[in-house]
Amino acid sequence: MRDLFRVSGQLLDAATVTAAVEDARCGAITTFVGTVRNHNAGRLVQWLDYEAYEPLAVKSFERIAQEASERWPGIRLAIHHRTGRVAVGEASVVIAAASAHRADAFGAARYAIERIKQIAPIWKREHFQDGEVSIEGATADPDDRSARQTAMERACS
Amino acid sequence: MRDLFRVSGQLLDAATVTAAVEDARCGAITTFVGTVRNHNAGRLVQWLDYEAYEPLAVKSFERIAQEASERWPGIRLAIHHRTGRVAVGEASVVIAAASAHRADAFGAARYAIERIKQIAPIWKREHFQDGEVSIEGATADPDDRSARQTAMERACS
Amino acid sequence: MLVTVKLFAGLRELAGAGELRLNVAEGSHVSDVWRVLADRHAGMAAYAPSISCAVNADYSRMTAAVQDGDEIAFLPPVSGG
Amino acid sequence: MLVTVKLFAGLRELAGAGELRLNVAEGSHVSDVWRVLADRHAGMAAYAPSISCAVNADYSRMTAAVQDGDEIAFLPPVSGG
Repeated sequence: MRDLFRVSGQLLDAATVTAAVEDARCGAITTFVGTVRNHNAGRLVQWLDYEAYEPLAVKSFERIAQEASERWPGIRLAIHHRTGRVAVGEASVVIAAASAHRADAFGAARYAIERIKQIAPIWKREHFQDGEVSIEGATADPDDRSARQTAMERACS
Repeated sequence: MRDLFRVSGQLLDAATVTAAVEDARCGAITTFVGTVRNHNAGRLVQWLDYEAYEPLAVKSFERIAQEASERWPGIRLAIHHRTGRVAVGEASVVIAAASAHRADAFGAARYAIERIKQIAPIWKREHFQDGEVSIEGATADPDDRSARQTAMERACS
Repeated sequence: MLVTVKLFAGLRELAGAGELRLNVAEGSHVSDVWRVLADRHAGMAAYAPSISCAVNADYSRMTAAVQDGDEIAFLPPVSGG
Repeated sequence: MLVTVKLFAGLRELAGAGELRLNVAEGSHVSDVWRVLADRHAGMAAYAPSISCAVNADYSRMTAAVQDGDEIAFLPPVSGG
């Protein structure tokens, strides 16, 4: 079963996500893996906890793929995000974008991670040796044109 | 053995290339896989043959990584390129770039594929049902500032 | 009418629960549901400028009308990826 | 003095071999080695504007001096990736 969009507590596997978008017509696949770093803002991280509104998170990924295909026709995009406790070095998110053209594969993968951070209903909590902190980033408004424009500018060189 | 730079006739494995750059300080890994498409310029491709000047090709990858680290300090880059016959759907090149910052990982991976196409002493030959053709692209001059500038512009959004 | 409210992250912590059942007046909008919550839980009102919402697991607006049985989710600023 | 010449892709096909031994005059430069080849193999001269070169598996220049025993590679336009 090749899920394009998945939110689950299972370990992520980049090869699985990449396989979901592979196509003999596509000569370029860009994969992005976000992993948990051992430090953040000068503090040692022990692990992260990710919480998601799962059904809406999956829909947000579908929406992001739809937005990407408007800009990069024919793009094939897959997004898997992990929930629950994620250890240092493990992946929290994997994105794969396949296209006939490498510029499109790079652009769509970058666009996807920017949009995930803007609109996906997912929240992380950082656990340090001496405490923990919930991270609050962007207001999750999928219709915010300015946010979408920012994501597009970062994606397109 | 985690080779950062490799040119060989062996099947490429994206996970191997990615593992070579993984680091607990890096939260972002961008991987690019170039695969053989089933068509090109309207003709059905049967396979590609890649020929390389292997020792110089490996040095060209080291050079590209050095260039990337001047622009994106701390970037970790790995490049594996295949030689010999590569079937449709198989990978001819895999690039992995790891960084603390996703913008750098995307930039360096994109820069690397542009530079490989510009300077790596590697040549492909396309085999169609009805013939074959050698592909000649860029003059391989690593000191061509204008080419390097073009690669950088494509990499940086 | 009865709605289910889903709360996440900081909102969940303030409410002490990720899911609540609320009785709201006929003709309520999402903003009315929010007001009930904000009145009940100290600190929640501070989120007003930065929350977004969903109805039945679709992005929605605070101005949307609420039906009996709806699942209303309030989303504090997100931090996935 | 004796040098090894490595040829690739279109150049290899024109020469009918990927590796040649050539005797060149003392004090030769890479460009002199190239001229010997281009004189010997029809069609090779057309590559002159677009080739680059390497000496002992390092990028080099046509103006570089050649030593006895050097490996000189001529690189037609590349198409990796």
